[in-house]
Amino acid sequence: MDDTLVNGTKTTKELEKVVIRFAGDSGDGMQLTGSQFSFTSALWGNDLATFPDFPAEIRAPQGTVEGVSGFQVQIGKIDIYTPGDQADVLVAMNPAALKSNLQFARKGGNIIIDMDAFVDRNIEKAGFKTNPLEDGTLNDYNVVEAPISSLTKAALEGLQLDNKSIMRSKNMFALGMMYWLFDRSLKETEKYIEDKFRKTPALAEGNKRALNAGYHYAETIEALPARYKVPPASIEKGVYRHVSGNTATAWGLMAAAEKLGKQLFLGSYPITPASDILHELSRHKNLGVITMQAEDEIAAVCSAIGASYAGQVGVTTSSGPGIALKGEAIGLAVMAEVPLVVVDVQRGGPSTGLPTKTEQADINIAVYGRNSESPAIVIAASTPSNCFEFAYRAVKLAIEHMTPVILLTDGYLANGSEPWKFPKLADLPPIKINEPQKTNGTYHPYARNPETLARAWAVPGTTGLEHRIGGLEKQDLTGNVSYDPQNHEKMVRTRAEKVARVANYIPELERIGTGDGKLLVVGWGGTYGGLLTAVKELQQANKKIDFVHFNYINPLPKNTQQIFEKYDKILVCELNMGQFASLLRSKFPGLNILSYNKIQGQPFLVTELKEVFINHLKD
Amino acid sequence: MDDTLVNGTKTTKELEKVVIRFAGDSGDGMQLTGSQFSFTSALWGNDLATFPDFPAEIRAPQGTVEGVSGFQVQIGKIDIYTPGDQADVLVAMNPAALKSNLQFARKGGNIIIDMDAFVDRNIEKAGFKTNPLEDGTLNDYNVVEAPISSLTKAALEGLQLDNKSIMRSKNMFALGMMYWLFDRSLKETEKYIEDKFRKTPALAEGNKRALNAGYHYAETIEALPARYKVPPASIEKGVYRHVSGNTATAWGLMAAAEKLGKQLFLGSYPITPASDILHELSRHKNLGVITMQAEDEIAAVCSAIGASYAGQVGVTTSSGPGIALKGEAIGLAVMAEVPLVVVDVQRGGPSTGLPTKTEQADINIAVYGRNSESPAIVIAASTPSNCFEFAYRAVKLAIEHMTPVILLTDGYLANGSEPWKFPKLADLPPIKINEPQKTNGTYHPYARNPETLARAWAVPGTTGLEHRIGGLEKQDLTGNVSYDPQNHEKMVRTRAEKVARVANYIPELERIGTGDGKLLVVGWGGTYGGLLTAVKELQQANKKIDFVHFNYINPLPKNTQQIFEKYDKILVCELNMGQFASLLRSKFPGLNILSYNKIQGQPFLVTELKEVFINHLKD
Amino acid sequence: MENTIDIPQQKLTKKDFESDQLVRWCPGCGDYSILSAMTNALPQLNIPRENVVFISGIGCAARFPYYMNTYGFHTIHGRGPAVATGVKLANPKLSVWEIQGDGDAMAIGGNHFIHALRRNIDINIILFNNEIYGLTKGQYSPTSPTGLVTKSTPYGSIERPFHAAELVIGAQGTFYARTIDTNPKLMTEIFVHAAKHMGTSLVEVLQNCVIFNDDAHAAVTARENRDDFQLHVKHGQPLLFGKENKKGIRLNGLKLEVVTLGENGITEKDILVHDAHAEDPTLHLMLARMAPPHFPMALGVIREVRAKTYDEAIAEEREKITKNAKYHSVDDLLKSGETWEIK
Amino acid sequence: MENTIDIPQQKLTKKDFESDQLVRWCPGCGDYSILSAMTNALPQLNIPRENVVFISGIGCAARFPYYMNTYGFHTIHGRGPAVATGVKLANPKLSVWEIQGDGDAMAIGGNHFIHALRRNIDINIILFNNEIYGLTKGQYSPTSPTGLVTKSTPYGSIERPFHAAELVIGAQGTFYARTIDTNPKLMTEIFVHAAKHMGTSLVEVLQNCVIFNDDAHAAVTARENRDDFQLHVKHGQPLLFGKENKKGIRLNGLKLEVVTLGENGITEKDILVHDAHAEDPTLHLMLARMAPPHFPMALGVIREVRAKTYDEAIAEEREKITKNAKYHSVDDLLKSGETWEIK
Ligand SMILES: Cc1ncc(C[n+]2csc(CCOP(=O)(O)OP(=O)(O)O)c2C)c(N)n1
Ligand SMILES: Cc1ncc(C[n+]2csc(CCOP(=O)(O)OP(=O)(O)O)c2C)c(N)n1
Ligand code: SF4
Ligand code: SF4
Ligand SMILES: [Mg+2]
Ligand SMILES: [Mg+2]
Repeated sequence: MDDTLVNGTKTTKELEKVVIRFAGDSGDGMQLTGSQFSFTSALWGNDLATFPDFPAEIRAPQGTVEGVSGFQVQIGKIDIYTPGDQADVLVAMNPAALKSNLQFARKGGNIIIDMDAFVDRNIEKAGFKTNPLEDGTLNDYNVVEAPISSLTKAALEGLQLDNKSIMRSKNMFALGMMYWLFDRSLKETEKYIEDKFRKTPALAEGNKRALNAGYHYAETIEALPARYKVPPASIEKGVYRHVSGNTATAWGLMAAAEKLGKQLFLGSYPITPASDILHELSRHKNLGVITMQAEDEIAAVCSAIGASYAGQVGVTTSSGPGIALKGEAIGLAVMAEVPLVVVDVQRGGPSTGLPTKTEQADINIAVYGRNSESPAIVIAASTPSNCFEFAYRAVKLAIEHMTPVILLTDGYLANGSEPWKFPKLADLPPIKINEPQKTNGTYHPYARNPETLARAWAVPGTTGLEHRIGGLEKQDLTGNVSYDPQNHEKMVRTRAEKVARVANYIPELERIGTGDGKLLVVGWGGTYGGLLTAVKELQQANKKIDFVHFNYINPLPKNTQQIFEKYDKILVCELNMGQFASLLRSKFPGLNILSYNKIQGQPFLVTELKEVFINHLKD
Repeated sequence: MDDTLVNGTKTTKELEKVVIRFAGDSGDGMQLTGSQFSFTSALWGNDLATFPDFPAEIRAPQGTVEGVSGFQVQIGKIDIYTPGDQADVLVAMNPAALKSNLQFARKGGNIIIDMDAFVDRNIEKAGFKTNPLEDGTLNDYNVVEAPISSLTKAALEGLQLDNKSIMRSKNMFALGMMYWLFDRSLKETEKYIEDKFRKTPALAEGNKRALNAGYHYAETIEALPARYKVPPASIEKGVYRHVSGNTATAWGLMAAAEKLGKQLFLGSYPITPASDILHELSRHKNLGVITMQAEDEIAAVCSAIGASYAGQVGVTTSSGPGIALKGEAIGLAVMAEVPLVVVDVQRGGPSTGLPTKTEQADINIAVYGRNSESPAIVIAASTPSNCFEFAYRAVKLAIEHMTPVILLTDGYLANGSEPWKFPKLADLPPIKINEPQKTNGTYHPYARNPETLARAWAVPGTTGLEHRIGGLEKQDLTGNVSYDPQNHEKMVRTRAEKVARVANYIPELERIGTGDGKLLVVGWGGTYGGLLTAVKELQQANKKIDFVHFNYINPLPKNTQQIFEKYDKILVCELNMGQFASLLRSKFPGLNILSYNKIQGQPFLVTELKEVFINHLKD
Repeated sequence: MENTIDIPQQKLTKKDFESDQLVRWCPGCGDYSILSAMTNALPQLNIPRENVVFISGIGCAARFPYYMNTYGFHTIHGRGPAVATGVKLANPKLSVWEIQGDGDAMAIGGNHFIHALRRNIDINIILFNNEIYGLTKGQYSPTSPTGLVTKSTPYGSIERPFHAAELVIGAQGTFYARTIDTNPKLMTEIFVHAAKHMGTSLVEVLQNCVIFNDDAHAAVTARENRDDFQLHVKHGQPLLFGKENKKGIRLNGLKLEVVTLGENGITEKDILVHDAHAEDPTLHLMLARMAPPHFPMALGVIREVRAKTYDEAIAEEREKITKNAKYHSVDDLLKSGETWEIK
Repeated sequence: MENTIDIPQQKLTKKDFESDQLVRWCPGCGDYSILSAMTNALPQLNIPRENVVFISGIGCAARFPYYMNTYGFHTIHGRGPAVATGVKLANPKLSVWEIQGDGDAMAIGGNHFIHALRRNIDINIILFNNEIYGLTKGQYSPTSPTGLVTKSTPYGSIERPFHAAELVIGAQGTFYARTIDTNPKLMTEIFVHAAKHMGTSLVEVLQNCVIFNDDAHAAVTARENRDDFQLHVKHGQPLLFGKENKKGIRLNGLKLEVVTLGENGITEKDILVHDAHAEDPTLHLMLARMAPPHFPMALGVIREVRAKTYDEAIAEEREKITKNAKYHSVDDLLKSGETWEIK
């Protein structure tokens, strides 16, 4: 909203989109504040996307930079694909929040601070040498110094609440201010407060009072430059809910199992940022879900293989270091040709790396990270909500093609959330099981579907299909152990071909753009929102730039070469050192495949991308 | 020797090279027979290369195909790079040995069998429907039916040996026959026998008698077509010994440690075909070697990392499935920047695959098999004896560049052996340790050598350099934990650059050929001998064909592009589905990089390669 | 309990459980008799063939599933217990057997081994303890005695071995039995017993590897040691052994001692009575620790305690949750919580 | 024994062992007092700082090395014992400390944990047992009690926990001590004791995670439970506890029981005397298994047995082999055996 939110007289201004960021101590309830603001905006009809920014430490000392928790949301009357580059409005509940979040505030934007928190001790704890409110640090911003703590205290007087509870309501005061600023109703949040504190009416009352006090305070004071209006977006009709990538992944897996009439078996070992999938699935054991928190990642994947072998939907979830441990077992599933879904919620690496930050650097391990010739299907979700679709598809591909599927998501998708027009189970594509058949009375466990080359799923408990499989090379058809050289070559090639043929069962690439541009921007996975926004904005500015985004990494969509060969420059943008670009180069020699990479544990900024693209369009 | 060993009158024929294969039951002592023949030939001055062909089962029932053990040797008056495609002379001690080894015999060649073993029961056990000596199976060969068992028995009469011991001497009878056939002295083997059976003179006598009996029998009978002479080769002067790839690897590691004045620490978990490195090193604990048979591959690599961290030479050895388990820990060494050598003796896969067979399919896992951006140096030995050199170099690179080095060998190199003019320690290149230095009194564990970018090796026990490292992203210089986005990008790029700069410290590619050919054959690792032989034979036939062989996989030699760009066709030959070709394509887009692959658990045959090359030269 | 086992249509025989694959262990290997005991035991269990699954890791022992005419999965080294756990949870009706060598179970697979025991999932683990790595041609294992010369310990092993029983019970195992490959009858009996135990049954078979560690168990198994060095324990029975059961085990403070009936006034009343069902494992550990030359080795079911199995707990939990659940399909779940409609 | 420890030039103090890094555990976390006990203990050991190494895996506990002004290596989850083993073997002069959380040690790291104990390598493992995964924000661990509600067990854990002591002793551990984060003096004492033990010392610290599993150990550690539910064991001392040491532990057959001095004619003579040095672990296991509400929990050194350490055995082996060796350099080795000269 560079051109819209300006300092000036107290009027109402209309905005296309706006980015708001809430920041405070871990205990300040910033995640809740952000979610409420988002939910209210969604009900109002905005499109939006959100992203939480958790501290790396569990609970760092209060008032320190390490303990700051943030939540960013972008709302718009236009389609919103990212939580936004920089905040137009930053709410900072204490000096530490200001210190660590100023980098995310747009110059010229608004910063609302809790003045009461800017006492010397806190300022020092946050690592400021001098008071930032006085030393010119904030010269480039419109700063609103609100005595949030003291006004909250005043508003809650007489409620018999202890000081801790009173201070915990500060966030509602700040939220109330934002509601006034963006002309939102308090109704939904009041309802939420009533629900949440049903058992402690004093707290319910206190929170509501704080909310209203904030609203009225904002209405009264002079400091707020203008009131903003972000009108409803034109959004497809339907019923919506918010969903984060991890929740969507969990639900997509459950949907696939239910569609199949099978149980979902999750074998997992906790790891950031994947653990929430385990947590979510653990809550739904009434829906045919079994979750086993295994002793380690190897047991996790092996138990999932066992469950698949025995006829249920076997899934394992992890992140980089855990994925590295699963390679040997995934290879077993490749050889034994049993379905298996491996979800890799990518995070910053290498090694333990930046566990709470996002990155896209696990293409290599997903595609190549097993001993010998061990092909796996690799797919990637690209928005928090389509994690549902790709989790569902991962199960579908694993079962229809009888082989492991690795689904890549990332910390950004996992924790980010957006409104989602959720589907009905009945509308999801069917999943077809390869049913075993006997030929002349004998069962051949390695007989194949002639089209997909998938073998059948003959599960223990089925009369008459008893057979033995394993990790040693298998004889064609019978599945017996075979050391025959020719058979080995045939089987290696068959397993490769089986995965290659998956290309016949996945959608082709969709090009966004006219096709006559000289620059093709290529992305994959979680960077979709940022790339799309940047490309669209340039397209609107009449730049010749096109865009394709990959959700299918191995095999690639069939029309890849055909689309690529039209362009002088193919610019692959990734949050890594160029892994997908390298893979594309190895598959399409002779094309001019360039890379734009960022390895900072952070998503791309739209502004950053636009600059890069404009430079590429120049020469 | 297609043109040389012919049936005919009993004269002496001179041969350039000849391939002999010994095959018998596991208990028949074929490995010993082969080694003795090889040793004697080496002393005589031949160049040679050998390869054992062990059964997959530990001890399959006697007389079955599964229990057959083989040993192949090629000897020549010219340079010999492989054990040969097909045997000119096959010695088959029983029907099972014939059954499983006939495929390795050249049509028109000689087959010497122990007639006594061809009784119905054995013929049936071997899986023959009818007697192969009678049913025409051997029509294309010159078959020598020798009553080896009974003649051995006769020769040993009166020696008070039990039947088992007598039958165990059969192999010496066969060896005696071969010594006559190739005009070799019995002296060395007699000496060997005396040494071996020093404590059981009757056995010594028995074995010598059998040896001589075989020699004289061959001299007498008519069946042997001719006597062959393979004159000494012109071999570089010096002292030689035989060495297998696994032994050479073990010794190379030891040599490096001794050169450094450090201990060699091996953390390993047994796995075929890598275990022999562990076995060999376990024997030399007097030379500063510590071997720890760990509880699993993860403990193996982690203990090696611990040893490296603490200032010794930390090494771990394994094969595919074990390498898959080590990825996470190798990533730790990448991040912590400690030296580490990982030896991967490649075998047939995927999964457990073909554990006793060779393959070259671990480039992918070596280069790409870790989560996130986790670069490692990858090198590959190319002959049994140069496993010594590359093991030594692996240690040198790991320590000089402070990062993990993965050394790829394979089952073929590991078990194959050849004469080796072994070096003196004094002549090996020095290994330079990065010594830690303090700057103004403080020690910066992540300060770097400006040329290599390697950090220093500050080992526990050193006063004043106490510091903490770990798998979380490190702050530049200090090595403290850092979540800073810019620092992360810098460190990821620095680790990549450090490995890339290794290219400045490795030899350039050597082209074999004139450079004006239109076809460049490219190989890497253990296929060197076969590729070189095939290319040389075609070059001698005036074909325009050149050859480069890679021992350095990551980074690639600096002159790769320069050599490659001269050719219309670059044909990468590998025992996998094209992993190195794919890597080269990703690095050198725009070149015409083709693949020739074989995935049969077997090395290339020279004849096979020549045919492929000729076809490529045609179009 | 949904863990009820179907009864086969017709009585199965030993033959029914033998697969068509050539058995490829070394001639004389102890594995043969274990295989035979298993094909003897299974028909006694009255479980249809299709409901029997053999899972294994890698090793000589781990080839076992190929030789059984049931479902079988030869997985990867050491991970059998984890795969078996997935199989059992996916289909609790199955009778799941997990075959491990000592290396497979206690070297690379140690973690899965102890965790299966801790969770008490209802599978049967048969541990072929030959105190050596067979398949990889003779390296020492975590159960090899100190001093053993092997390929990787040319000067003798310097490590202290695990004792399976102590590790099993230390990991909260509910069933531990010990048997020997030279006693087919005892093996068969114990396999049947193990199958009937609800929870993780751990059967240690002292198995002879003729090639790489011949006679490792001879102090117990050799014909001449049978009487004096084997004590066949039975729940509720006095701990007697020796020729004509003349010797017995007596408790002395916190120690066991070997006594002879009739000597020094000792009668059967002085002899300790085996209580396999005691929750407290003190006695079980004491018995399991007995070994030649000063004690006989205890064979038979040493510990057998009923505790809720992991699969039972999962079933119970599901039942309880389902009863109270507010939604019964993914469709319902998606609609639950905060939703809004754009019209 | 080359395992002699250098003595530092000057007496070191607590401060000398504190690094300059900001300690980042949650306010109130039990880890702080463990850290403080460690910086108290180390100066008492008279080891130069540069010879002290802290190794850890991943977890809240595993951040420990950053806070020690010694050498430190924060490795990967569960693998600390393996890395520490490599460190100790590479340089036996080092005093190696390995810090693990319960998940790190007994979930993912279970195998390395039991094998370090089995080998008896001379390192000191400090196990921070908070019965929860702290760093990953609150999932149950293998030591969490059945029923615990956590992020991954919203309906309560259905698993049976490991008991560290039983696993340690089942894995042939030679040293097991238990202490609590609320008793700095006892911790310091035990750390010093552990350091002096030759072999793998395992110290279990009952540690409180204020955020995800607050008061998990309150039945033992709470001020009001101190007297009745803590029994401080000491080798050679009677097992007395309670206010004024009026209560004690008596042996009854194979069971322990709590008795009160002076009641029913009970005197100190009836009370069991602790023998930490007994090879046979029966008593140690019985003591370690005691827990509220029926028993006090045993704190202190429960087992301490001298057995050859892995590092000692390696040194001895090397010495023996070197004495008999025919060659003393790689050059000699290459020349040994069958060689020939081409002239
Ligand atoms: C990951 C991995 N590491 C190592 C091996 C090699 N390996 C196969 S079986 C085995 C040990 C066999 O010993 P044990 O489990 O005791 O079984 P046994 O052969 O004695 O029956 C080893 C080390 C492997 N197959 N996979
Ligand atoms: C391979 C791998 N898997 C999982 C994780 C995630 N992880 C980090 S610490 C931890 C468990 C922490 O629990 P504990 O060891 O008890 O230590 P605490 O935090 O309680 O001190 C987990 C699951 C990881 N870092 N690496
Ligand atoms: S090597 Fe040993 S355990 Fe393996 S099959 Fe042979 S005798 Fe049996
Ligand atoms: S989460 Fe628990 S264990 Fe971790 S630092 Fe916080 S209080 Fe301590
Ligand atoms: Mg074994
Ligand atoms: Mg914990």
